[in-house]
Amino acid sequence: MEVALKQQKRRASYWSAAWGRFKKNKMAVVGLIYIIIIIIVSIFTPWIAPYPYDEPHYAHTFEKPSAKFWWGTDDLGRCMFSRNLYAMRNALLIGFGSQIVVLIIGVIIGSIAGFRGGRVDTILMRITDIMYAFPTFLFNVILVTVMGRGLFTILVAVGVTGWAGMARLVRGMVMYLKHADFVEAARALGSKEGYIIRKYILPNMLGPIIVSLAFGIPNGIWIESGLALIGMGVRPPMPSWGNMIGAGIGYIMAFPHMVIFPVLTFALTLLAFTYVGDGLRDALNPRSEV
Amino acid sequence: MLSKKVLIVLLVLVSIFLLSGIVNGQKERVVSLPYWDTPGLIPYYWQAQHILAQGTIFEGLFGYAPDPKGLGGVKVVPVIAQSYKVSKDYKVWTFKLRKDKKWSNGDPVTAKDFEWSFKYYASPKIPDLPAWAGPHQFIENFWAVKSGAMDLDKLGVKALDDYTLEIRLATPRYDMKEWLCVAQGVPIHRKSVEADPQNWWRPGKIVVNGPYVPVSWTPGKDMVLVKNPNYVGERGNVDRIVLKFGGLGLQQYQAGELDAAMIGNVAEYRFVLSDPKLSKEFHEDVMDCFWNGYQWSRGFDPIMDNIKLRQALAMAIDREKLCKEVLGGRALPLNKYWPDGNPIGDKMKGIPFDVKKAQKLLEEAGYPGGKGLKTLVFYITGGGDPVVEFIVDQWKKNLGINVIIENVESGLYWNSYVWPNFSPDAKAGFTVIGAPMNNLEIGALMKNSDHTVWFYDFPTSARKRRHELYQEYDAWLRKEGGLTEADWKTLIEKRNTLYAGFKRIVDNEPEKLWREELTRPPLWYEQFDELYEKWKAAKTNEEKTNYWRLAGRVLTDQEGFQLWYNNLSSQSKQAYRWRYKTINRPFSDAVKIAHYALQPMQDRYYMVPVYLAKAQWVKNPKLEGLMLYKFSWGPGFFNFKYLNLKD
Amino acid sequence: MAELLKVNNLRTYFYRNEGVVKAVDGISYKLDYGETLGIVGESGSGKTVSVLSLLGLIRRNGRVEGGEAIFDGKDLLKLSKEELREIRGKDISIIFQDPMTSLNPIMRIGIQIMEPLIWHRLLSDKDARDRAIELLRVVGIPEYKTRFLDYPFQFSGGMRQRVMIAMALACNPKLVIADEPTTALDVTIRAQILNLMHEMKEKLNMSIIFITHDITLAMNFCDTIIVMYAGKIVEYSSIEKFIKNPLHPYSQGLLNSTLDIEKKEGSLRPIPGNPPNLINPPEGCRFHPRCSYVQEICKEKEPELREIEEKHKVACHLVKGGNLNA
Amino acid sequence: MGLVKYILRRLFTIFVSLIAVIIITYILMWIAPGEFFNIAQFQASAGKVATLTPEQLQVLIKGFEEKYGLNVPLWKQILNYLKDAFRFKFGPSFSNPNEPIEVQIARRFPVTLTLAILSMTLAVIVGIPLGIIAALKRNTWIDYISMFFSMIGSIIPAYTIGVIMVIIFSVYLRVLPTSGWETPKQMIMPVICVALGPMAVIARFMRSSLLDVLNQDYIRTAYSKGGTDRAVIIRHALRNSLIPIVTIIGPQLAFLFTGTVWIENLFRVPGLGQLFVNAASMRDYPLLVTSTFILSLSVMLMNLLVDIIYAFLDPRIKYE
Amino acid sequence: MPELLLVKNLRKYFPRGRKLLRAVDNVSFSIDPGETLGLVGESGSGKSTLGRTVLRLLEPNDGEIIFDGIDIRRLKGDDLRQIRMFMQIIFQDPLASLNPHMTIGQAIEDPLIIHNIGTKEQRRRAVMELLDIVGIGREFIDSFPHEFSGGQQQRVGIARALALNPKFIVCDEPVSSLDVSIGAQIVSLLYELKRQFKLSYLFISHDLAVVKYLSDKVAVMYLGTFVELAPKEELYGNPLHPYTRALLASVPKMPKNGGRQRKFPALKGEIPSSVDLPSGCRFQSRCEYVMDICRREEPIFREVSPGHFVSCHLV
Repeated sequence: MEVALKQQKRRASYWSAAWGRFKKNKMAVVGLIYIIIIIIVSIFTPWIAPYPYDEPHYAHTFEKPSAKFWWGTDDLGRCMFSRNLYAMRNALLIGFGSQIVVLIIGVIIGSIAGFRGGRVDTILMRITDIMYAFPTFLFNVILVTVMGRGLFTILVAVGVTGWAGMARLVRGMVMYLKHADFVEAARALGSKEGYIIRKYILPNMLGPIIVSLAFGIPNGIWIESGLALIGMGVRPPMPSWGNMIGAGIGYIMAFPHMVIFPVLTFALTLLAFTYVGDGLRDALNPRSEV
Repeated sequence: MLSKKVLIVLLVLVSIFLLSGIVNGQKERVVSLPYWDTPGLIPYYWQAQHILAQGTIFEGLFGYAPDPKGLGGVKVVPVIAQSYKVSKDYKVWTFKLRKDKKWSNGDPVTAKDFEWSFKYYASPKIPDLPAWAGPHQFIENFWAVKSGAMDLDKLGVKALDDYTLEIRLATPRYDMKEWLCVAQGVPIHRKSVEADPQNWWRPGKIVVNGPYVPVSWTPGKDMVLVKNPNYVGERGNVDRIVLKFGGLGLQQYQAGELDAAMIGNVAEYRFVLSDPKLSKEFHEDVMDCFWNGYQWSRGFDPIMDNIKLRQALAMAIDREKLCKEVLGGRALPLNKYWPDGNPIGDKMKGIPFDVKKAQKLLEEAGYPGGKGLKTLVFYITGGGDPVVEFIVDQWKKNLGINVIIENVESGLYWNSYVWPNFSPDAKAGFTVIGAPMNNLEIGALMKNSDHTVWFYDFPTSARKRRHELYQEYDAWLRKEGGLTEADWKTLIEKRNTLYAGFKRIVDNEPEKLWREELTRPPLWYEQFDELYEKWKAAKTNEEKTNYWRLAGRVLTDQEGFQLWYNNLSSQSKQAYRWRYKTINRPFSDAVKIAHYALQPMQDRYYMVPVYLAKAQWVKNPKLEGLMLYKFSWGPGFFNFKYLNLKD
Repeated sequence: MAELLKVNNLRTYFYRNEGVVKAVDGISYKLDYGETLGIVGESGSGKTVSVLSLLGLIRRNGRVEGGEAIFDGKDLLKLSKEELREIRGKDISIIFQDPMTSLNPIMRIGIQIMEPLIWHRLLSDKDARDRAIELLRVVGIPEYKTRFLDYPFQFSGGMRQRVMIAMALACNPKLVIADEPTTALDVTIRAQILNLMHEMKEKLNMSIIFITHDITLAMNFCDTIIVMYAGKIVEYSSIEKFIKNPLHPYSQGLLNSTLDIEKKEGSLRPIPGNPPNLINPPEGCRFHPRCSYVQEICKEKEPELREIEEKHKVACHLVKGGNLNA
Repeated sequence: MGLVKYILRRLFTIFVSLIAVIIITYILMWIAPGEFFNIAQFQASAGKVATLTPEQLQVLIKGFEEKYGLNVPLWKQILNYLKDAFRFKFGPSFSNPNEPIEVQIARRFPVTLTLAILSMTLAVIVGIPLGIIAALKRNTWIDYISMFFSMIGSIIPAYTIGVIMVIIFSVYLRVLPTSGWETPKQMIMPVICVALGPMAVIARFMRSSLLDVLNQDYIRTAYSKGGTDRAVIIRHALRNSLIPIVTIIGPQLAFLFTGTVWIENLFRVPGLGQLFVNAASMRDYPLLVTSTFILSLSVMLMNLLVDIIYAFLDPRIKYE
Repeated sequence: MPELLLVKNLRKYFPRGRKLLRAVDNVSFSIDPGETLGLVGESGSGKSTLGRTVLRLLEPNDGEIIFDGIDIRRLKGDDLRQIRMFMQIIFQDPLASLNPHMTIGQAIEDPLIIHNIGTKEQRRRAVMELLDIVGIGREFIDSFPHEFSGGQQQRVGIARALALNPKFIVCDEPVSSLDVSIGAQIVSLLYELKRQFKLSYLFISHDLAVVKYLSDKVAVMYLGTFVELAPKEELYGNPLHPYTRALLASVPKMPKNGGRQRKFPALKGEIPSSVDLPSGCRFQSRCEYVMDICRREEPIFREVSPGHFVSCHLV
């Protein structure tokens, strides 16, 4: 129903309006709080974790949760709680890091295709199509093989295999924004292309890009766990959820705590990101207000 | 309507099936066992995994029978062979065959089957035969035949009559009986192979001479074996064996789907012990043919030349603690290549666990307290490895040395880091190594420890050069040239230098066996000269280039040999001489002197033993005759012909 | 003429996060058989909601808060969901504003026309098909037999609106609600559609509620006119009286704002200001902040819809004796 | 005809893309550390060549190189591979010299296809109603709970769920066999495990798609014509909201070809996933390139199929 | 007085597959300073494309555009940007024409920033003045467009267009998405501005009444070309082209004392696609007076009386 919009003196920017919509989604807010907490925890992990992630206690192997080891210990008697914290930190690094790579490649390719159009666009989009058809998992494996293992290379690999969606998104946005009325207006005012991009196109692309990134992060974490399961994850003794779950599942009959805690934290984190992604999508999509 | 009909038909079928069982009055005896997937059923492609081929679906002249006191828990017994004779120089073996053995289609098993099969394996038609794993490599002219240079007829295998087989060898072998137990020692059925060379091995089609016939094989899932009705000889009462690949072994056992299951980790071990029923069905045995430990990298970092460093590291590992706490009692500490209580192990000196001494050695090595040492890399595969993490932790704690663990995918790991002679990409560091006996041959008594002598124990610079020579040797195959005398000039000069070096080696080598080996005709320089002559007579350019290439290869090979010989440390040379002496002896004698070869190898600290694994399993109490496979590639069961299911 | 529909004090509110939107706030009117009633107003005045409320078609955060709507002897607002459904499409049908989005894009138009006939069990499948084809002919679709199987995207806007009309007429309804049926169309097409609707009305003798923002159109097309402002009726009159004497300041303002090709240059006198926010509507007369005749009473007291003369009601304090006394 | 022309054009694009995919894979394999084309590779497959002299080794290597076509320069290898690949002749793999790869794939393909189709069917049968219920009961606890559980099911690694299911249903309850792939009973657990991921995706997608459609004007039109909830939702809302579902089923099916590997190992299902992942981890390089080839091909064909189906379902699509 | 804008034989085509969409096909006209040309036509007739092409927001395929004596088709880069200070555009959808991330103050200030005019302080003052001119309270300077009603958004769009003191503004259906009372306010405002600032408009609309109110001359466009162009009074009083007549006839008029109109003389059929143009006269498929010659030959756009151009064989 159209209702005359009230004339408010309050300054309500696009972003604060979006935040207002986001706040209404309870699950998303809970997810966001969880993510903020784990990000803070991850930053301070070395100080928070009760033990170093690689410190074994051979007298305490496979211990059930206790006051000394809150989430029990693993096969080398290492503190599961500490290892989970480090795994979380690595997961976040890979999640965010891979999306930075996605952002860089996707935005560059997408905007070149969108702005240039014509043959450049056709070629770049053909490359993007090929990326789409490339079996992501195998491609990841090959890339990790080529570049070697380690946190950084894995996040690069995850990013390198995942930018196609971003490129398409950015291209579509650029194509649309290029001929949007307000950009035409800016052009009619005689602004330079650079100015238009900076002041008109970029701010308007931000919303959908943020949503895409929000869904990309859990995806990156998920891919890393898959790689870790076949032993292509980060270097041990550095823990990652993938290899903790992979190792723990073998011990499930006798020592279920070795799999329950990593699975729980893993699932909660992915859930949180997904809910936040949902919330952002609804908040940044003006159509959602029905 | 339709479904009702189908249902009725099904019901009828099922009841007929059930009734027939009752009417027959006997239940089929089925045993389900865990197994690992195989690359196929063709016996000659099987490397050390001769488990199925030998004794279960195929049989050779000799085979294994259970012997709790024997090495590997087995003894070698004649299977198709009835008796044998061997020439004095151990080069000509003549076997008399049993006359009652039959193929599964009823054809008799004859010496001709052996002759034809061995020639078939040796032919260039099978280019990727893992020849190192079988007895054929010792047969006269095998390599010439394999390369296509010589006719199949020249291979030293001959059926003198239907039940007599003569095998002539290129070099003396005292352990030919043992070698004939492996997968490549079995014959295959000529008629069916020739009828369908591509698919003869498929279940349902394959003709075998062992106690069981494969009736189905689904890679990734299972293989089903049924009794061979035409089999003559001793075997158990099991009618059908289902080998299941993968899955959760223990859970399958608990669900009653397997009659035995290997225990894979400490958690399962503790779980089984805590379970009143499972703990009664629990068994274990020590895998004494297999030591586990680590080896130094196969790269070219000179830091690895420092023996004191190697020694310090080897002495700084608390093996007791590892076995007790990390491996949870699923292994025994091991500080030498053979354990105590074994005729070889008893005579060997172990590597002590002595942190003080290790620290002192490290200081002497130039890295007091681990300072100044670059970061070493421990390559592993497949996620985490608690043993490696323990060792790395020990080095950190006891010596202050920082080692990072690098995880690589299994193919790269085994192919480029663990087994190849050299891997230029490998950084200074380690891989784990499980050094097995592949079978009961004499060389295997060394348990791969001889790699230390062959590849490592000469300076990095020489090692690098050796690697280059390998590549050069390879490159000669594709070199262009050799059409003019000028091309030969450098070769001839090189030949003469190498000849002088060779002369020196032969004159000074004290070990007679080794000298004999080196001077067995045709000698390398004779080959070279002959190639040169042939070149002169050659008509086409193609021929000329070919002779020139071959001559180049001969020289490169010799250069490589001399490089190696001249750079070996005296201890390694000593070990090598003892190795010669050992393998030039029958098995029983070899065991007595193997330690002379092994001790110096072990003292190079390149391949360091850490523990001896135990095999642990649960099994159906009614099942008997299960044989543990103790040779290469870890614990499993094999040789199913003795399986018995009690009622 | 007999009464077909009588709406009494209808109120429909929307519940939004910012507050309650009183989209329709106590409106009453009646409609006779064969009458064409025009409801005129600007966006947000509640003209569409006032009729969709009758059929229970308002969006999910809206609710009818009170009133009655007697249609053919039954109170629509008190009917059960099923009873109301029986009326929808059969007795009362709607032509929506945007023929682009109001037709199911992946369903053949013929089927869409058949649906009300089948849903109300009026005809068998086959008869319904014949009837649908006939309807397509009646609304002037060329090659109607083959186009029966076409999809909406294969039609132009005008043709789609014809399909919507055919659909609305399928069950010979007593009342057709046309919700801005020509707004999305070009002038020449608009004329075609208006002619068609007029023709259909003559032929089928149905009643029409014609919702529009175009007061000129309503004045030409309708028998009776309702002018709505901010959820309320400000003027309710037979068309003759309205043409002669539009009384409410808003009606006058609207007429003054409306450009006509016969209007002289400089004669445009737009209403100042903007329509109010319906969450917090102005006290008193809702139009008073924009009214050029505003007096104290207008700010305090809400005017009632009073009958000034026969068939002419106005809600304004300032109308006295058939004149606007400013 | 537009469609035929369109398909031909798409097939040509697929052809070109496949060539690109193969070249990229080959080059990446070539850059990768670890030597594939020389002695090391051979020694690797042979395990321990130590007892052989270099001359003897050479005999084996030469045969090996010839068998796998490694005795020519890289560009020629690629060319040869391409020539054979488009005739579906891939030669033997390193790990299984007995059988050409196409035979191995042909044997395993039906299994994976069955697993994929069964799982996808389950995912669709459960996911779509779940999404519909969630959409119709939006913002109620039914919505939250069904979405939460479907998401949890897709987030926890399927392998973990599989192991837990085996312990519960096979070891303790003894109602299902632990593994195997002959009887319907054996298929239950693997199919459920594989279906969980796509099910969640479908349910979520279905929910938002249906919500979107329910807000469309033509739904209001349908109600105004006197449609019952049932008629309107089934005839108008569902049909329209189901069409986009097709677009996600295609890629999901393609994903299942590799994504099932853990489940295949766990439940002893002899499918393609094992083969492909082994190829990657064992660096079985002919098999690896072929896996990439086959997977890319199936993704592209699947996408083409989806587009064609889409066109059948949605009359608005026209090919230009 | 020389023309402010002279357009000669302007063409703008868009590729559609292998065919061309002739959105603007051979259009010529002129606008004097302070004069307003109204442009009417149905959707799909090419009105908006013409408006944007005149400003070179779209690159024309052919023809000349002379603005103030300068051939703007020849201009490049900075020169083009400079001349855009003098020609502006107002859009149909006011919300879409404003950047959602800019406050209205920023939006109105933006042209001044782009052309680097004044200090921050001066610009602020200019914005305030512009707000006064278009009738928006100064207190709303920091509000965002989405907080406004359509009419106010359009006022912002107008203020932005006025910021650089242009001589010429293309008004692309500026009131068609607005409510009646608001639209009237905007029309009034445009009328006032025109008088106050001696502006020239190219006023595009499908609403004949609005066009009549604001324009000095009016052009009727059909399928990419002008079918008739005449001074306002002439065109409305004496329409010559059958299409113009039909358009005028189909508009409902305000009923005067009882004179209700319940039937509208409607043109038959619908506007054809600009991709597949009819042969001969473009209007022949819908014309009730169609003759043979109309199907064969395209009529010439010619001057039949001073200032009155029409393209019809019948005239």
